[in-house]
Parts: sequence; C-alpha cells; structure tokens
Amino acid sequence: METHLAKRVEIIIEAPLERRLTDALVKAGVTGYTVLPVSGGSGASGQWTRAGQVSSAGGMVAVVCLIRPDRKDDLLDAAFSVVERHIGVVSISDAEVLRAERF
Amino acid sequence: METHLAKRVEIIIEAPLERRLTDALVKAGVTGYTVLPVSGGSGASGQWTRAGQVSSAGGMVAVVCLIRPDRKDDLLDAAFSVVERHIGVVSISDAEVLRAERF
Amino acid sequence: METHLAKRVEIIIEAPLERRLTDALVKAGVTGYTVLPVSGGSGASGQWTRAGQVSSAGGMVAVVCLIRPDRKDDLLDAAFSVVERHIGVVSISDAEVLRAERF
Amino acid sequence: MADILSLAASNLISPIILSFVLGLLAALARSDLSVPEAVAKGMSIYLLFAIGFKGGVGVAAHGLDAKLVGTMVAALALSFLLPFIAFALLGGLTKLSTVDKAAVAAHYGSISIVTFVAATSVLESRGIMSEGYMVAAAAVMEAPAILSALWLIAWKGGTTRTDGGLYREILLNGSIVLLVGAFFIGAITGEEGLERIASFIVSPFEGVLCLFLLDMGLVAGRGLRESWRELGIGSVIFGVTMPLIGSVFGLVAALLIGLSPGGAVLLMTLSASASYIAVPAAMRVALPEARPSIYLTLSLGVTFPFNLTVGIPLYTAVATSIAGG
Amino acid sequence: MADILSLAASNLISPIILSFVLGLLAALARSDLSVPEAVAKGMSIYLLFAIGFKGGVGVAAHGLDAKLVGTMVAALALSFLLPFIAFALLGGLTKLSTVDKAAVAAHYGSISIVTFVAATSVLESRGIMSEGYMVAAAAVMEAPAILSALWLIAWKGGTTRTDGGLYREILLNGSIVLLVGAFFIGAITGEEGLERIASFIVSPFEGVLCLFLLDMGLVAGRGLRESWRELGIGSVIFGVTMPLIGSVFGLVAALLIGLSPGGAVLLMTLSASASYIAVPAAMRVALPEARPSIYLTLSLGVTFPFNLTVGIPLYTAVATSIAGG
Amino acid sequence: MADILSLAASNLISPIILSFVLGLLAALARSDLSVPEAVAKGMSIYLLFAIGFKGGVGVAAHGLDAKLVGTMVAALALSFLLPFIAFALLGGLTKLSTVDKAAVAAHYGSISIVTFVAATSVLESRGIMSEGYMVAAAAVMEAPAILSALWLIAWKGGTTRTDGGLYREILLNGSIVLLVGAFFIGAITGEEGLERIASFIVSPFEGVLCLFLLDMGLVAGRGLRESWRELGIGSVIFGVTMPLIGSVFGLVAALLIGLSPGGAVLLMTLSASASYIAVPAAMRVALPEARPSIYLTLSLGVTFPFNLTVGIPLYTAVATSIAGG
Ligand SMILES: Nc1ncnc2c1ncn2[C@@H]1O[C@H](COP(=O)(O)O)[C@@H](O)[C@H]1O
Ligand SMILES: Nc1ncnc2c1ncn2[C@@H]1O[C@H](COP(=O)(O)O)[C@@H](O)[C@H]1O
Ligand SMILES: Nc1ncnc2c1ncn2[C@@H]1O[C@H](COP(=O)(O)O)[C@@H](O)[C@H]1O
Ligand code: NA
Ligand code: NA
Ligand code: NA
Repeated sequence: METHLAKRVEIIIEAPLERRLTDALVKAGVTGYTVLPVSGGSGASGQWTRAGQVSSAGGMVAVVCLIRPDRKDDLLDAAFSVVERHIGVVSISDAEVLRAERF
Repeated sequence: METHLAKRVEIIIEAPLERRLTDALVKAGVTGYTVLPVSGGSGASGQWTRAGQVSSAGGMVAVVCLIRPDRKDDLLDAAFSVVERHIGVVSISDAEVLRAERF
Repeated sequence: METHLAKRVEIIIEAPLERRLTDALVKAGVTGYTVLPVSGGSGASGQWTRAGQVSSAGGMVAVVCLIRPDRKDDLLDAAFSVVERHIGVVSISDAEVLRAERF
Repeated sequence: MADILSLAASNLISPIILSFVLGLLAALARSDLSVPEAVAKGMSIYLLFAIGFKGGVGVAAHGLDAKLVGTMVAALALSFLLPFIAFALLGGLTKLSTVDKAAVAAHYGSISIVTFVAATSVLESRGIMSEGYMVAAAAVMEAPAILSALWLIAWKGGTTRTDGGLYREILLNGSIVLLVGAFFIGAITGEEGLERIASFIVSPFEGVLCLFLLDMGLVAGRGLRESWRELGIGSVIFGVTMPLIGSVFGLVAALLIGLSPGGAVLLMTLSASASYIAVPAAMRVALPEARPSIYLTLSLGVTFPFNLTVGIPLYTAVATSIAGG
Repeated sequence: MADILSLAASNLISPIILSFVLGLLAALARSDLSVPEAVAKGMSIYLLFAIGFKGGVGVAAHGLDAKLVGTMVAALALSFLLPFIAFALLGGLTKLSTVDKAAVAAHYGSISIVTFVAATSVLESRGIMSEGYMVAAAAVMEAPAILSALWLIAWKGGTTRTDGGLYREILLNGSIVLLVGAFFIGAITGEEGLERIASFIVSPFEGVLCLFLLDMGLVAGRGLRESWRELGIGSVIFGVTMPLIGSVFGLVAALLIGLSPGGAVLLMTLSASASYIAVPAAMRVALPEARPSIYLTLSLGVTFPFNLTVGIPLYTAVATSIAGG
Repeated sequence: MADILSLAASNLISPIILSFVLGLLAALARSDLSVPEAVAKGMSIYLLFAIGFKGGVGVAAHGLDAKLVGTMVAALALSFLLPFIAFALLGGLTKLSTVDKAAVAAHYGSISIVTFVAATSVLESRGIMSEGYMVAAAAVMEAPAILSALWLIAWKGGTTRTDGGLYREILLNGSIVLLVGAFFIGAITGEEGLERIASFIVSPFEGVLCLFLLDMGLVAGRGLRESWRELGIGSVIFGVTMPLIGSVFGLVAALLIGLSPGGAVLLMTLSASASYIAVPAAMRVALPEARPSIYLTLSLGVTFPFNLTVGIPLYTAVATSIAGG
C-alpha cells in the first residue's frame, strides 16, 4: 500500500477556544481536522477533570490535524496565534498517510 | 527500560463502520486496538459535531493500533479495504513500545 | 516557528489505575499530562466497550504525556512500575513541541 | 379548512413545537446551546421505551383485533413502496445522482419515531383514540425501505456494500429492538405493569419530548446552516410534497384496513415522515457515496419541521373528517 | 434575628443544602464519587428550561406590570455597576493583579442561576410570591458584567482579546438562550402549556435540584481542595462580603421599583450571587491570564455555599421585613 | 411451594424483570442497542440517592430500634465470612487459580445494590414492611469482603497490590458515600424532606429501575457472549448455589437479630447477591491477575439474573413463612 509523508499535529487547547483554533486552521489551509474529547489533565496551571462540569471553561479538547509536510509552518503560525496567550500544548510528529490526495 | 520498534496506526473512520474495521484488523492479525471517541471534525465532506446526535451516522471514531513494524502492510491492506469507499483518514507513525511480547 | 524535540508518550491503562499512574508520572518529574477517554478496545484479555458500564473497572483511559527527550527513561520507569502487573500498552514516539520552556 | 387552520394554530403554540423552534433558532443564530450526545441518546431511549410500552398495554387492554395483520402488511408494503415513488419524484424535481436519490428515497420509505410520538401526543391532547399496535407498525416500517433503495441502486447498475452483517444490523437496530421489546413488555404486563411505572413513562412524557425536540431543533438547525446551500429548490419542494403524497397512501391503506380515525392519523404520519436514525447509519455503510448533507438535511431540516407544524394537524383534520371522527 | 436564625436553620436541613454538603464533603475526602459531565449538563438544561418556562407562565398568568421595565433596567444597571464595586473592594482586601481582580469582578456582577433557583425554591416552600419576570432579570444580568470587566482592564492599560465573536458568544451563550427561550415558550403557552408538562418541570424539580447541588458540591469541593492555598484570607473575606454588599444594592433597587417581597429576595439573590458558567468561559477567551483558581474558587467554593446557607435565608428575612412580608 | 411458584411467576412478568430480559436478549442477538455510559451512571446515582434517602426517612419515621446495632454487626460479619465459604466452595467445584477464586469470593461477600433495590421493590408491591436501616447494612457490606479476599491471597502465599490508597478508595468508594450520605440526608430531613422530593425519588423510581435493568441486561449479555466459554459448568453451579448458601446465612442472622420478615428478605438478598461495581474496580487494582471474564461473568451474568428471577421470590417466600409473614 502506497503511503505519503505527512505531519500529525496535535493541539491540546482550552475548550472555549476550539472554534477560534479550527477557524484559524481552516484559514491556514488545512483540509480537515478531528476533535477528540479530553477528560482531564494537569499542567503548570493545576489539575482538572471534566467530571460534573457544566461550563466549557474548565476543560480542554485535542485537535488532531494531518497535513502535508510543507504546510507545517503555516499551520503552526496559525495555531500559535490562537494558543499564544493561553494554556495548552502543541506537538508535531512525522507520519505517513494513505490517500495523499486528501491532504 | 528496553523498548522495541513498532508502528502506531491511527484510523479515523465513520462510527457505523467501527465493527467492520476492527473485525478486519483482527483478521489481519493485530493483537489489539483501542477505540477513542471523537467529538467533531471537518473535512471535504463538511463540518460535524456529535453534540445532540442520536444516530451513529453523523460521527466518527479513532481506532489506534500498535503493531510490529513488519505487520504494517497487512494492516494497511485490511484497513484500506474497509475505509476505501468511505470518508476518514489513516495515518501511521513510528513508535517504540514497552513489553514487545504483547504485539 | 521554532520547535523543540520532545517525546510523546501514550499510555493506555485501566481506568482504576489512572490516579496511580498520574501520581507516578508527576513524581517522575513530568510537567503535565492529558487524559483522553477511551470507549472500547480489544487485546489479549478480550474485547470491551464502555457502553452502559457503571463501574470504572471495565474501561481504560489514554494518558498522553509530552516530555523532554532526556526525561524519557525516568518516565518509562515510573509508568512501568504502575503498568507492570496490569493490562495496557505504552508507546513512545518522537515529536516536536512549541514553547519548550513548558516541558 | 378553518378547522384545519385552528388545529394547526393550536398545535403550533404547544410547548413541544415551540421547543423545536427554539432549538432551530438557537442553532441558526450560532448559539453554543447544545445537548450532550449521551443525554440525547438517553431521552431517545426513554421515548422509545415509553411509546412501545404504552402501545403494548393498549393491545393488552383492547385486545388484538382482526385489523392487526392487515395493518402490519400495509405497513410493510408502504415501506417497500414509498421509496419508489420518492425516487421517481426526485427524478422529476431534482438533478441528484442516482445514489443520492436512492438514499433520500430510503429515508422517506422509513419513518421518524419522534414524528410518530408527536402525533400520538396531539391525538391524546384531543382525546382521539388509536390502536395500540400502531407502534408495531412503526417498527415494521423502519427497515424495509432500505432494501428498496439498495434494489433501486442495483437496478440502475450501481454497487452497494451489503455484507451479511448489514441486514442483521438493520433488523436488530437498537431503536427497533427497544421499540418492539418494550411493546411486548407492555403487552405482557398490561395495565397492571403500566400502573407501576406510569409516573415514569406517562406523566413526564410530554416534558421529555419538549427537551428532545429542543435537541432535534438544534441538530436540524446546525444541519441546515451547514448544508442548505446544497439543497436546490427542487429538493425542498420534494421535502414538503413527499410527506403529503406519503400521507395519502397511508390514508388509503388505513381506509382499506378500516383503522380508527386515530389509527389513520398515525399511519398517515408514519408514511409521511422520514427516518433520521436507522436509515442514515445504514446508508453510511451501504451507500457511502450518498451525501448526508442531502438526505439528512431534507429529512431533518425540511420534512421533520413540516410534519411537526403543518403535517400532523392536517393529517388529523383529514383523517377525522374522512375516517369519521 | 431569631427569625433569621430559625429560617436559616430550617433552610440548612433541607435536602437541597444537605445534598450540596454531601458533595462538598465527598470531594474534600477525595471520594471518587462523581457525576458524569453529560448528566450534569443534562440537569442544568432541565433546570434552565423549567425555571424559564415557569417564569414565562407567571408573566402570562399575572400579566406584565409596569415594574417590568424598571426591573430590567435595574438588572442591567446592577450587572454593569457591581463589578466596579467588586474591583474596588478587591483592591482594598487583596493583592491580586489587575487582571485577576477584573475577572473576579466580572463574576460578581453576573449571576448564578442555581443560586436563583435555590432562592425560588425557598420562596415556594414559604409560600412567598414573586414576579415571574425575575427570570428575565436573571438572563439580563448574565452578560453585562463581562463588559465592565473588559472596560476595567482597558482603563488600567491592560490588553484583552475581544474579537467580534466574543460578544456574540456572550450574548448567545447557551444558558441565556435557553432561559430566555423557555421564558417565551412559557409566556406563549401559559397555564395550559404548563399543565401539559407540569409533571415534568414542576413535580420532580426539587429532586433534580438536589442531585444538581450534589454535583455542584463535588465540583466546588474539588476546586477548594486543589486551589484553597491560592486564596488569601482577604479573598475569602471578599467572597462573603461582596454578596452582602451586592444584596444591599439589589434591595435598594427592589424598593425603588416597588417589587414584591419575593421579587426583592430574588433581586437581592441575583445581585449577591456570582457566575460559574458563562463568565468563566468568557474569561478564558478574553482574559486568559486571569487565574481560574482564584475566580472559580471564590465564586463556586466560597460565595455559592455562603449564599446557599446564610445568604438566601438572610435576604428572605430582610426583604420580607422591609419590603413588607 | 405453590406459593413460591406463583410469587415467582408474578415476579417474572413484572416490567422490571422483563426489561432485564430484553437487554439480555438484545445483547445476545448482537443488537447495537446500548445505553450511554453517562446515562447508566446517571441512573445509578439516582437509584443510590433514592434508596439511601428513603432508608434514612424510614429510620427517622420509625425510630432506631435496638436491632440496628445487631444488624450492622451481622452485616459486617457476613461480608467478612461469606468470601471464605465461597472460596471453599469454588475449590470444590472448579479448577480456578487461587487468585481467581479469591476475586470471585470477594464479589460474593460484597453486595449488589440493584438486587437489593429490586428486592425492596418486590416487598413494596406486596406491602411487606422492612427496616429503613437495611440500606445502611447494604453499605456496610460493600467493602469488607475485599479484605477477606486479600487475606485469602496472603494466606495462600500470593502477592497483592495494596498501597494505602486502596483502602481509602474502597471505603470512600462513590457508591458507598452516596448511599450513606443520602441515608443521612433522609434521616435528617425525615418525612418533610421526603415530601419535597417524593415526586422525584419515589414515583418514577420503578420506571428508572426498568431502564437501568435494561442496561444491566445489555452489559450482562455482552459479558456472557464474550466470556461464557471461560466459565466451566462448575463455576455456573457455584453461581446459583452460592446465593442460596449466602441467603441461608442471611436468614439465620436475621432470625438471631429478630428482624421483621421484610428485613429478613433484604438481609438474605444482600448475602445472596454479588458485587458488580465496587469490588471489580478494587480487584483491578489489588489483584490484576484475576480474570474479569470469570468474576464479572459469574456475578453479573449468572448470579444477578438468578437472584432477580428465582432468588428474590424464594427469599421472600421463605422469610415470610419462617420469620412469620
Ligand atoms: N507535558 C504535557 N503533556 C501532555 N499534556 C500537557 C502537558 N502539559 C500540559 N498539558 C495539557 O495542557 C493543559 C494545560 O497545561 P498548562 O498550561 O501547563 O497548565 C494541562 O491541563 C494538560 O491537559
Ligand atoms: N487532514 C485531516 N486531519 C485530521 N482529520 C481529518 C483530516 N481530514 C479529514 N479528517 C477527519 O475525517 C473526517 C472525514 O473527512 P473527509 O472525508 O475529508 O470529509 C473529518 O470530518 C475529520 O474528522
Ligand atoms: N496492539 C494494541 N494497540 C492498541 N491498543 C492495544 C493494543 N493491545 C492492547 N491494547 C489496549 O489495551 C487493552 C488491554 O490489552 P490486553 O492487555 O492485550 O488485553 C486493550 O483492550 C486495548 O484497549
Ligand atoms: Na415514511
Ligand atoms: Na451578582
Ligand atoms: Na453477598
């Protein structure tokens, strides 16, 4: 099966910023993204869990984005513009994908 | 701690196909897989969210599968046979695992 | 955008052990982690799904941890001490991160 | 006519309809109001269980009548037949691909259980009786239309993905199993069983229906906002014409069988309504090339609100005046 | 005074308060008791829908009175004004940064709908009537305080992140839309509508409130356990003083408008309560540097229990004796 | 005997049992019917809160009687003792490893709160009174059996993983905390408190129980389908014998204490039932080598349905005829 090089970008960001991030990603030219729920975590700003929460404020989501390697910088710029002042982490790893025409 | 080379395959696929995919994976010889819920996303076929949905039709799941590197082709063939006509993405990255005897 | 090398460790572990694992990670010096819900899976000990479950016993969670590469061994030792006798998988992949000062 | 209008007006200002409208408006205005998926599924389980159970109790109380078999046969026939009519109508009104037309047709041959529930709730508020086994007719009509759609595709030379698993999935679909199962539980335990759980499945029923319709409004509104551009005017005309055509078939069947006016209203509603749970999932497996932005938007965004606001009062007025109210 | 104490005591041993205490204790003792997020959101949707609907029915039943406009203006003014008082008070009592002070101030200018609901439930159990449109006042008070906080930051030379989207999000926040929407549905369908869904939104209301407060106790307790170290004694004093100050402003406004004693209690409660849903989400977007460990812990861990246990009985006693009970 | 059979038959056709059967059949037939995890947890919170609260109100109404202490001591003793009997019986009937035997034994010393709830619901429908504090006995019996199992392992030379955290987790387990907490809330607020929330925790109780048992049937059926191959015939015999043995111990204890017939039924049911929430989670931590496919399948797939269908009517018949009904 033929595969193609790609980058897998995973952005863990506060839930209230989800739409702003995905809008920025789309503007930066990504063809798609997937949002995974996050149930808890810990970092410099303390520990948290979604259990029993009503407000979206106390939670994060993970946005996974597969992109062609040459789009990496645009995407990171876009992501960073949203994440900049906020808590959350951005990681990038090398990946291969099937069906490169989709990215 | 000794680690062993492996591949991490992540398949984001429509929820109604989950069982077909995992059956195909098992047939292709994977020793295990893990299914993560997906709460929303966007791609060529538009944007979606699971919020308020009752039908499984309007949603996707992420299936993560750690395999020995030499099993990669079998697995991709199996995955592709299911994903082929459907929306969704398949990505593979290099990984190391503990306890290689499990894979 | 400047990125820094890191390791992305993903630990899929039984839900009742979540707190023990995260405590061990924190002790081993990780600066943060993120917990993702897992809805089902399969492995040597059979197939399972969270659907309809009340007890935390029949389920797993995925703990994702981004670390500086030099912390990898400490973290794996810590993770292994918890996972050792239990079912579950640990995988590590290379990654880059933004904002290295956070890790 | 004045009667229909007044019925429609009084129907329109019910909490049920207004809750749907609230959800629709909130979604169109891009409010972040949303119902968690688990809660929506929970309410749907509640509604299916309650409506099935009450149908079963109805059968236990009033006995099986001779019309039961006729009703089931008619339901089966309608569900097989209506997709062909829908397919032909779509051919006349739209330029959709064969696959899209077949997928839409499958939705309109199948049924929307919430539309059915809303109709029973209207009947109840007007004191119109109906046959308890109409719930079984609803269950019978869920799946056959999918086969018609697959047959249409095969006939047009297209390919579908129908492994053996698909038929089991369609038949043992969660909502069918729950509806039928609850129906049997109701039929077995009867009035006595109902009494024990009435304050759970009867009294709060209409309130839960409000919140569920709020959610349906949110989902429908989100779908419309995302996909209305893909719907041509022809599709929209289809979305309001097809239920009317379907309801006529339902009415004729009801008259032939000799159903009560309430039963006729329900068979009309079933024929007029379009699926939004079982069929979409089956389509994703069997006809992945068909676009949900067409079939879901039509079924949930056009036909569902049409039936809720105009359709049900209309079918009620027609059936009660023709079938003798 | 004895009256207040006995009111407070009888209030304290209600299932509602005790459920909150149970949640609080369970969280402090690190029990793994927890309510799933989806269930908590489901209960919150139920409570907002029920309280909005009943408010609307109240307006439909008793008619709009001339005080309505006054109440809305007062609610708006209070929500704009209180953050400035809170900001000043925080300046005197704590060493918090400007950003933290502004964020806390926004919470105290806004309202906690559960505190409001708990107050209505106390009023009901004492047979004290209140104006139905107080629910609309609650909705009006949700958002304006956010603007005051942003203005405070700008005035102090700080920067906020306020794209156009933010204002839409604040105004079309799910809880505001649901509360206002349900209010209108209640007002349109009136007593007749209420009757159809009363066994859903009226009878089980207080029981659902118990479970919701159990969850609030769990969340508040977890917050306190995690963050109490970051709260200085000054902040805690603020957390119990500010509601009292707020309630006095609410009382004065109520007297000026001429609200009924029950209405006065509710306006006092609104002024005294601090947001824990809409404002925190807005703060995460607009003032990301402000620490949730301060503003959420104060609002949910200090002021919420204070109002629940001491505040509401106190406001009830004061309002009924001054506004003529 | 005829009495027992008629009791059993009338029990079997209750909506509660039939809902369980429906879930079981749906899972065995591989239907995709499923209840979301959050909804299942929400229902379990509701049931624990309601049953605890009602027990507390019972104590408040009828007062503490001298038997209370005896009941708690007996409950404690039974929970410590029964695992040893189960362990020995498993040794005779099966070839399971020591670890598996100990884990199964822990489950049978502990209790299933849903079985308890189903028994109270049978008692209520027959108008048989029972002591309110039986709920407290249920809470007392949740955890001690775990210690017996760990002790059995240590005695056999095995190793367990018991850090200090484990004991806190077992004792402050969510379901124990909620049950005991609700019991105290009920005892404190009494009949007056109950009245305020009765239409939430009393009237819809049996209906919620139906849906919860539907879910239990689904989970049990899935477990059976997945793991029945691992159960030998010996294990299955254990799964229906052990509850009978347990119930005899419960009966003897009840007679020694002088419990009412209803109380005796409940103590028998507690002794006969096997845990499916608290113990499995503790086993995953302390005895990871024990196989859930054995202990969960036995507890949920064999013993739970046995008690629900045969056990409870049998215990009721025996207790009422011996303890003087
Ligand atoms: N090293 C890390 N690995 C994985 N997730 C992290 C890490 N650091 C932070 N996070 C996630 O990001 C959130 C905010 O982190 P922080 O800004 O450090 O408080 C945490 O609650 C975690 O969910
Ligand atoms: N580049 C991508 N990165 C991550 N997820 C994607 C990507 N493209 C598509 N997806 C996911 O796959 C689904 C279907 O994509 P598509 O087939 O492009 O409509 C989307 O809704 C996303 O959840
Ligand atoms: N190869 C694998 N890839 C991904 N997840 C796995 C794999 N093997 C096991 N798992 C996960 O770990 C759980 C326990 O695995 P096991 O210990 O093999 O029963 C499974 O139910 C899966 O959720
Ligand atoms: Na139809
Ligand atoms: Na306020
Ligand atoms: Na037992």
